[in-house]
Amino acid sequence: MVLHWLSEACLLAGSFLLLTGALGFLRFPDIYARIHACGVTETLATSLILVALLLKSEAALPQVKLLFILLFLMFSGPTASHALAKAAWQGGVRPRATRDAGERPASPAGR
Amino acid sequence: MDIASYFNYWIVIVLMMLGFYIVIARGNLVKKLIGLNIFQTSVFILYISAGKVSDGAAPILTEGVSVYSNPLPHVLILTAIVVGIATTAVGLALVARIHEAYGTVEESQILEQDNAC
Amino acid sequence: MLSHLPILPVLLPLLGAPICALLRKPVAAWLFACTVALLTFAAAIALLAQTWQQGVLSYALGGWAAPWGIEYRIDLLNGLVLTLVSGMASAVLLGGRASIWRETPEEKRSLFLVAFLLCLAGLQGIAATGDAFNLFVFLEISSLSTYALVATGRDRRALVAAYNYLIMGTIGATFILIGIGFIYMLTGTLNMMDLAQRLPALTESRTAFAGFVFIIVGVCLKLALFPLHLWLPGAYTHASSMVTVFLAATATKVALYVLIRFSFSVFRLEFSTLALPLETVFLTLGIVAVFAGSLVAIYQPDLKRGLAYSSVAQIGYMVIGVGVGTVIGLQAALVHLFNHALMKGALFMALAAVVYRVGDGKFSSLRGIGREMPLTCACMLLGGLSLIGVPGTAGFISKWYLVVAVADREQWVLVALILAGSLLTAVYIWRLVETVYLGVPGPRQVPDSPAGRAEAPPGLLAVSVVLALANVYFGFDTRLPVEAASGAAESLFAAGQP
Amino acid sequence: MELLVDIALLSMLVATAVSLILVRGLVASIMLTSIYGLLSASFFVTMDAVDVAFTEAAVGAGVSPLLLLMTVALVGRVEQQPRKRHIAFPLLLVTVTGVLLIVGTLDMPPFGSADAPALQHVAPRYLQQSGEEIGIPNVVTSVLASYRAYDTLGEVLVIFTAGIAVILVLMLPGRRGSVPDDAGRQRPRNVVVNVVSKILIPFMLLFALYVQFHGEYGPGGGFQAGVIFASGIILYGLLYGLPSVCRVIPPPVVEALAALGVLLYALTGVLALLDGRPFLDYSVLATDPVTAQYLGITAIELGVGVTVASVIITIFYAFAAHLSEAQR
Amino acid sequence: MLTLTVVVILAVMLAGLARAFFARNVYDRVLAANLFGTKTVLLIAAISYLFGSPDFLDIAVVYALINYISVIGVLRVTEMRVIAQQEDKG
Repeated sequence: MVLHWLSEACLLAGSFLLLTGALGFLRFPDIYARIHACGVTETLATSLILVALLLKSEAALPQVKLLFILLFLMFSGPTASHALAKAAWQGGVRPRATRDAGERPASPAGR
Repeated sequence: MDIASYFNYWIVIVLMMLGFYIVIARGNLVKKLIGLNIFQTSVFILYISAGKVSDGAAPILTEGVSVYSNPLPHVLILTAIVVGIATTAVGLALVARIHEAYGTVEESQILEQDNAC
Repeated sequence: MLSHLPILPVLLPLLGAPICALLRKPVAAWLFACTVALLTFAAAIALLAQTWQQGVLSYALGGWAAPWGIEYRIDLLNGLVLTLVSGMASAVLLGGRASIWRETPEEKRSLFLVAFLLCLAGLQGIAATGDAFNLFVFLEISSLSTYALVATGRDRRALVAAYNYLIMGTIGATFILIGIGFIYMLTGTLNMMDLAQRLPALTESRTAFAGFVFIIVGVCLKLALFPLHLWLPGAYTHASSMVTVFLAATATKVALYVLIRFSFSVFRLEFSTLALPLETVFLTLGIVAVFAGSLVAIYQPDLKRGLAYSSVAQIGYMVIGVGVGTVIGLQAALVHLFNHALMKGALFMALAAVVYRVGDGKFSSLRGIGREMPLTCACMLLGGLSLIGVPGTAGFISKWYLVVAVADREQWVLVALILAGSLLTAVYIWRLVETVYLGVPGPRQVPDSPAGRAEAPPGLLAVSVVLALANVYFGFDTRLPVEAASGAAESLFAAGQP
Repeated sequence: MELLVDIALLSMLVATAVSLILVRGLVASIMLTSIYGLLSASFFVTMDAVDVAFTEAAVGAGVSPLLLLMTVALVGRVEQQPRKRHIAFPLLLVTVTGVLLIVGTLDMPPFGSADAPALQHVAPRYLQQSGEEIGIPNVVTSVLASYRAYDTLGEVLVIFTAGIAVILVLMLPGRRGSVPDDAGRQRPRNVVVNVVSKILIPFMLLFALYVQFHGEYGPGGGFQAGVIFASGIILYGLLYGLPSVCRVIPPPVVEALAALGVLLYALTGVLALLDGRPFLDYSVLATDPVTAQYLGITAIELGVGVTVASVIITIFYAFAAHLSEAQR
Repeated sequence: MLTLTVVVILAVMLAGLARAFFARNVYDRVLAANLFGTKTVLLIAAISYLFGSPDFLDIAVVYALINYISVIGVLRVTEMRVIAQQEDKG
């Protein structure tokens, strides 16, 4: 019973975080902020939801698979965000705060 | 007849036609292949929808389940997916070579170059 | 082993291709590919003989009975097509080495042969299978390898031709897939015999109608029937010579086989409400194809391209035979299927020999070549005469049967049109003769031999001569194609009897 | 709930397809294609087609966008504004085809009906008897690898053909199978990505093996395993460059493996021929029919896996070699 | 609650799709596709519990793998292109 409510709570929290992440993803002004919004909330939200599912399951094999997904996402999510930010930087995209002239970069790689 | 039960199919047909349109209306060789991809994937969706049985389970035999979806379309579409990616790969290889030979992948410019000589 | 004969014509090239890929030396790969093709040919002949004696042979792959497993069902028609395809493949491989070696860079040769064997396996698989979906799979094997083969042509336009072929071919294959999906959803089976038993109850079904239309349109794309022929001239013109010989002699023939199989065996056209409109469509498109193809062929500056358009026209004749919708009509279509493979085989083979010496197939480079390569040009001439339908050649036989079939339906206008079409053929063949024999050789660079051009290399020449003589032989001894075709046509119709 | 997910996925599919028509620029199109692949795979999940979803995820969202991207890296990402394209003819063609398709659906059995003809004739045998005849729970694998094993042989041959075709088309002059030299430029290294990927790659390969040998019980099988395995290798190649991955797995070896996979499959079938049974009849492999089926299926699935992995790696090599050539 | 989660995930996927369409540069699109991918993993995992068929989890694993590989792949390839373009310019 406790497990059930715990898992429900995780789901709720995870869903809420997902929504905030999406909001940031849609509304934030430049790519780095958006990566931040997605990357950070996403890792936590994903973990929460997967943990919730983990609590729901009884058999061993699904649990192992969920654990595998969880670990994988915890590794790959931040790495992907990092790689993306770095690639964007190398591609010549600059944060908005440092330049007033919008987010269109001068580099040809911008689009 | 029951319109609602066919609605699913019609959406898929719309998808197919969108893909088909990209294939025949676009002049960029890569985009044509993308359209072909969409077209084929939509055909797969049609097949798979037709194999679905309401309240059926995935066709993996389990104790206590008696209604399964039709496995045969799944088998056929597995093969068709493989055929699709094979075609895409060969098409892309051709596009890469065409770009080397003509310097462009736009149909109209290739035609121009061919007519010029 | 005899009971496994139905699978052998497909299995041999299918096994041969990966083994050939392991052979690195082009010569070894070529010897191996020749062996495989000849064995396949032998198996196909044995199979044809067996079907002749025993009638339909059924072979359950994997040991699973028909509607659950995949079945090979070989009747005379399958046997004829299998023999034709493997025979042409052997001819091309045996005779074409010089040409392949000339037109393909060293490192590509063995892979070229692998792709060739794969194409053979695909075509044989289409011609042998009794399962609608299996047909689609093998269709894709043959198509993919054909795209690669066409792309190996020397000109960069070969790449574009291969790409266009790929797009149109894939649309065609997807249409076939949609059609098979519709009829599967209606009947629950993919086996052709099983479909044939279940479809007559569904003639009123709009789904069956749509399924049939999609299959037919898809096959016609592969067949290059007139408005859907756009890929063919480019692919034939820019592919390397041996690929053109093989494609012209087999690929469209196999597509025609599929058309006949679906229209008569699976859908049993004569019982469905579709029969009438479809006959009209086939007859109209056939006639338009004959005239459009021939007229365009007359004005081509390049012989290879001209012959490619002539193929469009000849496909028109075959489709007319199908559209007549009687046993004799179907027989005429099948006879022409066989004979046309011989004519185009001979013509393109001789042309390949000329291209080997001259460098290209433009009329301007062919002037006066008849004096330098008399034997090759004689072969070309024989092939051309057969294409026109001069008495004493194989082409005459197929035209004769076609005219008889159409006359039998008392469609005299059509008879007149077919004969007029032959006249057009005569025009572009005459242009060939005029250039080759009467033209004055212009100043041109000789690619290889400084002492003027001699005959083609022995392999190419021998195969050209054999194919050209086959055109004459089958013009007199018509038993093989005519009896096989009539047997096949009758069994196609007999199978339709309720 | 099922309906809601259905509708949501379908409408997103339509939205993606429409965006694909509107959007110009190839990278954007590829991203949308990848999303389309993911969506359709999710849709397959809701339609109970687990194996298909598995494959579509690996192919539609993985391999095919990757190949598209590599091509775009070669040919440039600009899609030109058409100068004067006649839209009328394509529209007409599409409309006619669409109408024909809709006519075709009119007499189709309604969506989800359990008494559709397709479920009455051939399929019931698979569902009811494959448990005893083949002895494995995944019916899709049973049909794929035993009842219709010949189709699957054709499928492997298609993949093999694609490999041959791509090498034939993309082969750089005079360089069949040679390992590209190290002269390529030093790529900017990304330490974090490299380290994390290095940790993850072994798990990917392990998971590929799990999928390969678990295909009889759950979703998966040779094809999916091959794709995942190849993806692991491709990831390595992307991170450490073509020369280093070619040192680990030389191109000639991969090409030979592709052929050997096909041969493994076909020769499993030929074994039956030698014993006088029909091609691909597994019953010669063991006295007990169920064991024989199990052996046969394992063998051919292995053949499929080897061929698929090798061909995809080969195709990757071919494209990557062109890319490094183009950058030189 | 699981239902709610599925709805939220679908909504977020929609947002990702919109972003992928309206994005101004490549990286935004990659980000959107990445977001979409991870959400699909979650969706499949959630659906597998909602529909009660744990076999679906295998697919979620594959999605996770493939998603990571595609992001790295896209970035690598765009990087190559960037290098090439910079060289063209000078």
